[in-house]
Amino acid sequence: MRVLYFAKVREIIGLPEENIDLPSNIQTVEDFLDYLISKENKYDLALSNKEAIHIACDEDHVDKDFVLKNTKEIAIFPPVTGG
Amino acid sequence: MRVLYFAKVREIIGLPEENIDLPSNIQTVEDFLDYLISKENKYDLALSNKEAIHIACDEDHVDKDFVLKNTKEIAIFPPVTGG
Amino acid sequence: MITVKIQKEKFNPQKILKNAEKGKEYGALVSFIGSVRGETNNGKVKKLFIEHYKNMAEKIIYKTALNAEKKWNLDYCYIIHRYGTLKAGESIVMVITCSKHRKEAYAANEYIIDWLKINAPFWKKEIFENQSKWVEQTL
Amino acid sequence: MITVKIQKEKFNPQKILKNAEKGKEYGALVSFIGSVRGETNNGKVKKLFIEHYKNMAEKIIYKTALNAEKKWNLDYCYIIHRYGTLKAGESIVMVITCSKHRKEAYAANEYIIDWLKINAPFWKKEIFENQSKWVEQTL
Repeated sequence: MRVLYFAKVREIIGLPEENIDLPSNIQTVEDFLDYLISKENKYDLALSNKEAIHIACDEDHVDKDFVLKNTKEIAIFPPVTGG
Repeated sequence: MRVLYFAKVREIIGLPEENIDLPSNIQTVEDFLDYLISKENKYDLALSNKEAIHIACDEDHVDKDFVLKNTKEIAIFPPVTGG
Repeated sequence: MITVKIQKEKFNPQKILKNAEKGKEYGALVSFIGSVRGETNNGKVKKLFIEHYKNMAEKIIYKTALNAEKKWNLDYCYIIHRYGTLKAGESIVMVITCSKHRKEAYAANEYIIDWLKINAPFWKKEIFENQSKWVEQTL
Repeated sequence: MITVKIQKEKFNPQKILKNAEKGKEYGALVSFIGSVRGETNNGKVKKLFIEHYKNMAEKIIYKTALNAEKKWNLDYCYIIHRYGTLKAGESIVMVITCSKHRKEAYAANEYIIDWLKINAPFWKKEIFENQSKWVEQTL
């Protein structure tokens, strides 16, 4: 799965995107975030405040209970501040 | 007193302005309108539907019970349609 | 800063916008342009004639701008309104409001137009091919 | 007619306004321009950096315009948003909405900006003399 990071999340994790193979026990966005957080300190730093993390799957905003079954691209970012 | 007419009122009365000496028994705008209406047919035609007639005295919108005591200029017109 | 103009001549919305933007650091700029529609309920409009009560119109529009400036803390307010004979597509009125935040600029802009439509002494007459008709107030 | 542009380059609000007015007979045109403020709560802004998620931003803005067009019966809708590094005073976003009557043009314009601020994937970072700071969402 292609994983994109933006803004502060990108800065803390230190890269704009990476490919991550989804472990078989991961179903939802929430599972995936927990997986990342447990993987390495930088993910913990960037993502542990889940209230402040928004998710888009294949370019649509989704909730944390969204099931990642056919997702090709997941984007992880802070609340948007455009306009 | 200088009397100004605008739009449809001006067209029916047939002139943009005139000077009219205020008879001493006239106090309010309402009195003045009634005086004009009784004066000549063209005023009756232009002003008898009082709901559709608005008044400004010395460039301020006023109600029909406004007292004309120091008024120098009275304007009589239909509801405005600018903007 | 408030500017009010009432004129017979055409105005150039691009130039007016450019001037509003000069040295701007206000964050939000809202502009409204009202134009002569080519078609109304009464048919195809050839021309629009706008009559006005000059001194009172200036006074009312300026007062409206002043109220809006105070209420919404505007940094800039520009109002221009034409009178005379206009063709379809020509601009009748333009209102620009600028402020730090967008909510204020929108609210002030709409307030000015709403207020102007109810109070400013202008009257429109639509001129069709074979007739003409004073526009009725719709609020 | 809907146009959506997301670009790094500066845009010219006067030109965009002029194009919107071409052949116009819509009655009401509302435009909004959001610019980089020179001063915020955190001090004097030197530059503003805007990051974005390209494909998703285009998709969301277009969908927002489409919703607005349908809901308020717009005749014309133009949205442009910049990304990259901007200086104080430069325009970030411009939205033009046109319709027969003013209420629709105002409502649609404000809806688009409100929706864009909540949903379009752009992130602003203010760059000051000695520090920089990601802007926090304020709704």
